[in-house]
Amino acid sequence: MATMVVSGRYDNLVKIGDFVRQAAQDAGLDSFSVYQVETAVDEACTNIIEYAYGKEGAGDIECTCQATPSQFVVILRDWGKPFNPRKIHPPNLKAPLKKRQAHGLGLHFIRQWMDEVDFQFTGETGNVLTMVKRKEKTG
Amino acid sequence: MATMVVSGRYDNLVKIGDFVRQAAQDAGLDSFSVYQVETAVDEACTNIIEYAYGKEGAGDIECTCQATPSQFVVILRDWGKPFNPRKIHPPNLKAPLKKRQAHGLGLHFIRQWMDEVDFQFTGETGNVLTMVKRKEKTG
Amino acid sequence: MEITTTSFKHCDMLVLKGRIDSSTAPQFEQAVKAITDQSRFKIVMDISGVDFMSSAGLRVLVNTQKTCKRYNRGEVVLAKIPANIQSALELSGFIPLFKVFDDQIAAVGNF
Amino acid sequence: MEITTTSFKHCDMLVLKGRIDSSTAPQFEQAVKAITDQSRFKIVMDISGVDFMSSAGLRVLVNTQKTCKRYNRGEVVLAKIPANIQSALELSGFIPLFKVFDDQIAAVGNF
Ligand SMILES: Nc1ncnc2c1ncn2[C@@H]1O[C@H](COP(=O)(O)OP(=O)(O)O)[C@@H](O)[C@H]1O
Ligand SMILES: Nc1ncnc2c1ncn2[C@@H]1O[C@H](COP(=O)(O)OP(=O)(O)O)[C@@H](O)[C@H]1O
Repeated sequence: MATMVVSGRYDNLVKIGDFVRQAAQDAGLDSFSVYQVETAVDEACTNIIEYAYGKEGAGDIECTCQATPSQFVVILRDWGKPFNPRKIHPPNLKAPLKKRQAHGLGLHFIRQWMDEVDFQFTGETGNVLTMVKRKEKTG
Repeated sequence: MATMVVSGRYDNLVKIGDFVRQAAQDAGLDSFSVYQVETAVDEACTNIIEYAYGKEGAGDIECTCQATPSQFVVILRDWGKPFNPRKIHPPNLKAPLKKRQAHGLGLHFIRQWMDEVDFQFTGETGNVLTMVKRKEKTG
Repeated sequence: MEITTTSFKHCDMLVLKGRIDSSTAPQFEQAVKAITDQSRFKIVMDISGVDFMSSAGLRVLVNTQKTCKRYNRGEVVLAKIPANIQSALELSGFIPLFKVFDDQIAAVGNF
Repeated sequence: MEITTTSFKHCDMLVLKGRIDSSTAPQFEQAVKAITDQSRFKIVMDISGVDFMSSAGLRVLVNTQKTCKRYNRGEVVLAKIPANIQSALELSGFIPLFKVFDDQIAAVGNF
């Protein structure tokens, strides 16, 4: 288990990315799974800065990585505003260019590329996003 | 000293080229001098086929390479028509594109890129072109 | 990230390298704007050197495509897409929105 | 010699490799003719892979330039000239007759 805490700023995304990529590689994920996890974490952290905190430098992000023989788990915690992810609908991926939304892809990546995604919003311990990537069965 | 005899055909130019290049390299010429010699020989052989013999396959070309410590000598011999090289004037290299002659570069290359050029036309022994490339003084 | 811009007679090319995330996407957007501000809307993006692109980068891609295709005045085409980013483009449904070329020259020569 | 032809929107490119002498120059001439016969007169010649070019090859170059520049309909440009051939072009007085580019893409992008 490894934990990193950074201030919620966009220029810290690369640090969290390096940290998570390294942990995912060490856990033995294949390189595309590593890329998927790094992407999901980047998207989630961006949202924390943009929406939970509403701006850069307004609070910390805690990132914890845990590996078991069968899966890789990332837990992100922030102390910003909670939100209801159930209210966020998937983007329309078939719309013609003119009507294509440039927004709304972040949660889509998180949901599609991680095997389990769980948001918990409890006042005291902050908002906790737990994301699980299962390891490929080799053999 | 090395000699090669080939039938005067354009597809033999590559053989003569390889032969002369190898000999010039063995003689210790620098690589640009080797290129200059190969070009002069190619131009001269092309002219032998085109003008001295008037067509392909009408006669042989004999090529002899000789190296001394100070120079590299190529002797080309053919048994076609003689000609008077003094009558051939250098091409106009300043003409605008429209008036630029596409012909007449061959002898120009021979004269400019070799240090000595001598044509001998004697009925019995055929036409003999002797071309000398002096070696660079190293030191 | 690093961005190199080259201007050709009929198009401009961006060669992008490194990481495009929320921190660096504004730089990407700036480089695009420097081109479209000159009323040039035919753009090749060589993304072969991009090792990470989040939705912030994808957003710039699709917004630029909207700007360029408006009034039929141009288009963004992509050259040399790395496998991971190909997957991200697929998941975003962006593949149908961009012509893709195997190399820079085919992309530039298409304009 | 080997010749590869690629057609782009605004120009055609010949990538030439090997030896261009009196024996192979006709092949070079044919490849050019295949392009100009389609009324296409903007041609990039990448000669980086040419290790020998005699006056027979230079003749094709200058004749093609004449054909292409006629009526201002086009032009031959050269890409990636090897040093030896640069010297031959200089000795022939051909340097002022051709635009030269460092790489294929700059040459293609110029049309
Ligand atoms: N951590 C968060 N806190 C508050 N709202 C969020 C959070 N994450 C996502 N959202 C909401 O979900 C929407 C979709 O997010 P996302 O898919 O990342 O796309 P985008 O950020 O481009 O809008 C956001 O517009 C925002 O309203
Ligand atoms: N070996 C030769 N025998 C007869 N005439 C020759 C010979 N070499 C050159 N010439 C004459 O010299 C002219 C110039 O030759 P050259 O400079 O090689 O250019 P090109 O062959 O393109 O005309 C030729 O047109 C030809 O009339």
